[in-house]
Amino acid sequence: MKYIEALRNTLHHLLEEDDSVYIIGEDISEPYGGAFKVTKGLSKKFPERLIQTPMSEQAFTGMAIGMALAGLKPIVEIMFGDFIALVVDQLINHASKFWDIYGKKLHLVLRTPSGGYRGYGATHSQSLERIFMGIPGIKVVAPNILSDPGEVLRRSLYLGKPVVLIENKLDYGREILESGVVDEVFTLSIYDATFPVSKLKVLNESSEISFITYGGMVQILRDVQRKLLFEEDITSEIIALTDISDYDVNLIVQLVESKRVLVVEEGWSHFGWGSQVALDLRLMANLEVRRVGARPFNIPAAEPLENHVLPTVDRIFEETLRMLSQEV
Amino acid sequence: MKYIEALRNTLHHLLEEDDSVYIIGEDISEPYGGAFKVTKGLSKKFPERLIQTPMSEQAFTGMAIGMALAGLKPIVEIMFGDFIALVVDQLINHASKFWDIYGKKLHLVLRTPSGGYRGYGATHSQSLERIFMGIPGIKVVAPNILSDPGEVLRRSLYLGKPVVLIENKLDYGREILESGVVDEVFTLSIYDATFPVSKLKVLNESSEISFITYGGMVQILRDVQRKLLFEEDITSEIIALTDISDYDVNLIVQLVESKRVLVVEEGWSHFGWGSQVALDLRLMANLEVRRVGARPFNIPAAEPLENHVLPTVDRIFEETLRMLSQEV
Amino acid sequence: MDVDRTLYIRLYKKMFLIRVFEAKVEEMFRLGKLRGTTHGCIGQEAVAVGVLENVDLSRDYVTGTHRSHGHFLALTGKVFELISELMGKKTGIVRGKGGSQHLHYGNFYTNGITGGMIPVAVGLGMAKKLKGEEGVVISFLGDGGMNEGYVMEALNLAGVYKTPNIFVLENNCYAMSTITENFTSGKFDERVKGFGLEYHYLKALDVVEVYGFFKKIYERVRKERYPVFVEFETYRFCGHSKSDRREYVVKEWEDFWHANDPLEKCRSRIPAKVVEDVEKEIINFVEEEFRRVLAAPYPDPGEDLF
Amino acid sequence: MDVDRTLYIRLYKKMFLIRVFEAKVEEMFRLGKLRGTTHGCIGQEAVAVGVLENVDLSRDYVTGTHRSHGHFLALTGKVFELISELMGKKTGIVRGKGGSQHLHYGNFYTNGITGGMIPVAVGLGMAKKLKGEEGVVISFLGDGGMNEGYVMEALNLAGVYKTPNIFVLENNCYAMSTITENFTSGKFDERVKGFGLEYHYLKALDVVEVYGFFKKIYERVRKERYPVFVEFETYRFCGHSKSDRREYVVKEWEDFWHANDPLEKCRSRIPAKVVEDVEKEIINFVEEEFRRVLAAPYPDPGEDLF
Ligand SMILES: Cc1ncc(C[n+]2csc(CCOP(=O)(O)OP(=O)(O)O)c2C)c(N)n1
Ligand SMILES: Cc1ncc(C[n+]2csc(CCOP(=O)(O)OP(=O)(O)O)c2C)c(N)n1
Ligand SMILES: [Mg+2]
Ligand SMILES: [Mg+2]
Repeated sequence: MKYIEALRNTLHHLLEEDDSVYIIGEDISEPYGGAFKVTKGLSKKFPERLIQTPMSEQAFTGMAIGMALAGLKPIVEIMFGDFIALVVDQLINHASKFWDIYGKKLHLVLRTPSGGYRGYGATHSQSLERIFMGIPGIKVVAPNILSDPGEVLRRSLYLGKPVVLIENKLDYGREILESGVVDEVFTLSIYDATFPVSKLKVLNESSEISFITYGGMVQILRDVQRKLLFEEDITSEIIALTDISDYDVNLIVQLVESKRVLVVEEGWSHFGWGSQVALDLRLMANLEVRRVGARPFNIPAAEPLENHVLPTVDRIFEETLRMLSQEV
Repeated sequence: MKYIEALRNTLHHLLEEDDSVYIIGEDISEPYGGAFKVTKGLSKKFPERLIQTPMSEQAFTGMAIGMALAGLKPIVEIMFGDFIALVVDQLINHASKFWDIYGKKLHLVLRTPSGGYRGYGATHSQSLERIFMGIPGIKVVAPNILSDPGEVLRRSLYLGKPVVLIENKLDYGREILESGVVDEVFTLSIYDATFPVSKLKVLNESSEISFITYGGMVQILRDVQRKLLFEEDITSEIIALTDISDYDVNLIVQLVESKRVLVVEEGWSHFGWGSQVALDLRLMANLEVRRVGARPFNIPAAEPLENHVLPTVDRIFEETLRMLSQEV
Repeated sequence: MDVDRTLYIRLYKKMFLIRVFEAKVEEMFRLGKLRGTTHGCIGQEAVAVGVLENVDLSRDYVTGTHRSHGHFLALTGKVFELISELMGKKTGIVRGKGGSQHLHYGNFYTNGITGGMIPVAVGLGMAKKLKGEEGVVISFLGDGGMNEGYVMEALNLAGVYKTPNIFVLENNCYAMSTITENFTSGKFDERVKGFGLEYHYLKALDVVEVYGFFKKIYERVRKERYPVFVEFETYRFCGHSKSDRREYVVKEWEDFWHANDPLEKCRSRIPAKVVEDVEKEIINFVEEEFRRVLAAPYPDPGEDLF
Repeated sequence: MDVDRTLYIRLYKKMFLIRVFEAKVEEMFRLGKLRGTTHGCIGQEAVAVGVLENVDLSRDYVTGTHRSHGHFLALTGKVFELISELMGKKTGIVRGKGGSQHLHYGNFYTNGITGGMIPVAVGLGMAKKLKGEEGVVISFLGDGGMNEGYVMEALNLAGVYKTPNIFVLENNCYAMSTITENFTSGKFDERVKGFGLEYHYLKALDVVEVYGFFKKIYERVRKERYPVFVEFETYRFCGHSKSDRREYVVKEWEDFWHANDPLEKCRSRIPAKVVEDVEKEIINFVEEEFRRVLAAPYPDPGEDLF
């Protein structure tokens, strides 16, 4: 099944099973079904459960918070991940406060497609989810193709705390992998924590390097993984988190087989997601850690520039070889 | 001289010296002179250079960006640091883009008082500057009482790139220390990088532990420093950065005398400023690093709770003793 | 006693309670017995009391602002719980975690971002509408808050979705030290109509008039379920917050409102003896509650953080 | 040839250039020769051309939107530089870094956040005012963008500070697939007046009428220096973006605008022979420029990132 279908099916089921679920956002109803078509078809079956909005990200996010306070379960779609910049106040200064200062359970998910590699340019390609990481009362999650994105969405909605759910534009069209043997030489295991953690490694081999990542980077790392194996005979493992702001460090440490870890994210490295992850791994397990992320420039539209700024297969591949060439 | 006076004097000089400097914000003019009185008196002398605004943080920040695009040098005051949540889009999706995608030099500073310990509660006590750290095209700076805050402001305005300047509410009333011998037993040195780095250590002694910090935490660390020295005979050094988002790791590593470093910040630790700093120090110099920051709760108003969530002298003191009791 | 007089007495008690409470808070700050900050509503009591006398918190929602002691007291009369909250005591309505600006009690919510609750309030109204529940949402906001973009977006949403929201603008002329009309282009009534909302206006001089005026609006919205906007002209006699010396005030407005203090107006409708008894009782009550709070326990990080 | 005819020809050339350009961009997308996304303005050319014919980029500022190819071409005619930008070539106006939505050329700026440039434009106007410089700021925005809070805040600021800003609303009925009037409570004219701004309206059927109408406004603002808001009713014949199949359109509006295509109207005022020559020339020119761009170099990370 495709990633987008998994999300859409889950939205469908949630609407069907639970009367208090609503979907809110711009252009989500028929005939458009959302800029990336995630909600396509849903308004036909549930016309009064999809609340299409004017372009007012701040207020409709606030509206969703109010609905959640009143016991409903709104799922907000922010059309592009870049536009979460507009809802920072409503999430950080409102929703997150109600959650602990007022002790209110909020069933609220804000979904948004993040990331680049499509030539959309500086305001439509960013990975701004970092803004919400580590903010008490907000969880940031990100599905990927190594487990069911729908399940991540479902658990987010029933968590009882505001969740920012980061989807990836390029993942929408990708197939989700099933656990077990993949492509004959790899094996996928899914560890069922509150939010799943997946590991894709070479069948019956221990891994020389571990990649820790989330979201759309998984696909790029799969290419790196093959290239390493087929061109250099190097075994690697991809450990993909879905709870990216409150992951269980112990679980990750247990899953890491190698002494070398490369933390890979699409966002800017400096003060990025990987800063915390790398520090955790370094302090908890004294692993050899390196990082790859976007270079410190706004994301250009032109292909050669975009591919220079964002992490690529080649850059990760080379960084891996460099790590492996060094003593531990 | 007091911290607030240094800022106010510099604003005064900047207005006097440079016709293109403007100050923009809520209640900044006479008779109020700003919620924290930083601009007190200025509108009397420069009535047309202070642009008081309605409560419209997004639009007046955008207005300042436009003024900067047109070659002026606006200094925006956001009344409380918590409200920078409202200007994330204008800074990240506008100002920062003009800076590198359009290659425009922008002389633009956004000043805001950050931090807690005053019982103001969850929406008036946060340290949200983390939002802008590591965003290309934006610099985050924070003065402290170990060097001239006015100089930090001045350099920010002439940098040519949007700067978020984090002031500290409690620092306003504090005296700035002069370099040289302090209180007979300490010595303060100021390293004049693009933005100054200060080091306050025990006179003629090497340091057993180094604190790396910024902003208002300096004062708390001074108390810790004395307590360590006078109660436990332990020498320590406070290294206070003012460029907190693009600091020079090499300089810091050079300045650190001990093998143990405690990175101290007022904001939440998880995915905080210290995550990157600690990682840098760990990877660059393999120093023993620990961190203290706010605990993961929204900041409560009640004193015992606020003091539990925010870092205190006692908590840092104890963390220091714990570190020193461990082998390196 | 006629109905009218009973009403005046009932409302006077509430207004007087709020005023005594706020004055006591100011005193406590002066004495250094309160941390944090606070925004008093001395002068504006007629709005809080007149409006909220209509409300039924068991089915309605109320959202407040940074200046909501009066709203809370008008709704609940719970002096002990409020002062506990301001003093950071465990007996506060949110265990001292919120302080003056972050109150929550049942269906009543406030927050410290000016106007930030207006989008949230539209969501509460939306929930009422979607669930087909009775009840409406009453939301206070200030003249300064009217210029915040998210407030304007929210007014549009309420109009688009026809939610049962009543927006109550307490136009007290100032936003901190800013004379709002000097920083507002156009007029609020035209703006509100530009959002397709029904607009009402009243100068809040007489609490019983406020009560009656609002009652009609309230009943209509309860029944017909569409958003309405009500602007009250009012005035704050105290500083914006504890440290404000009120150097920016406009003399003409000061004079007018001091000559027309809604508390005095209400008082004048009640027999002197009754006033005397009522006031004494309330003053004693507030003093007593403050004393009780002093003895109340502080919250404990182990138990009360979450 | 009379003045009028010269004008029609001049404006027709620009409109036709824009239409041919946008059609070519659509074709390139279909052929897979363009990355990214794009927002065409086919149908709306009369606004861009009529408005910007008045502008002098050496002293005025212009801010655009996500849909600004037409604005740029009307201002500069630089086809090679624009298509270079869309194709991510080094010869693009910002070296391919911006792409379709992030254009900058001299005093012309666009960005991808709908309405996000309106606050910035007020700042440009403020700078004009503070420096005592000549020139005004012309800013385009869409009907959808009108419901963004920061846009409304900015309209208020322009009114408060009396900046020389002209806001040009291109009301093309839709925001992506959303029929804006169904998601807007109240009317734009009332809203704008609620911000104390002078409001003007024109249905943009005839480019020369747009030109003349705007010329008067423009001259007044140049001289009297206060903010003005102009709403043009217009229509987009193409999809919102490359992937839009336009399933949401309202037939009545489609029919009206196709029967009243401003390009046709303008064309009808020009002798057939002239039209024929002009069109041929432009088509060839655009084809040629696209070909030149194909051969142009890509930017280099080492040199062109900053
Ligand atoms: C978003 C935001 N900006 C600024 C402030 C600081 N502040 C608190 S109250 C206030 C003035 C509010 O004026 P108004 O809305 O008229 O309410 P009033 O204080 O008169 O009741 C200001 C500027 C804030 N709390 N939130
Ligand atoms: C803040 C923001 N929200 C949403 C979008 C996505 N988006 C781009 S254009 C558009 C519709 C814009 O409609 P309108 O303002 O009427 O301009 P038009 O496209 O009709 O020219 C949307 C929703 C965006 N770019 N920015
Ligand atoms: Mg007010
Ligand atoms: Mg439109």
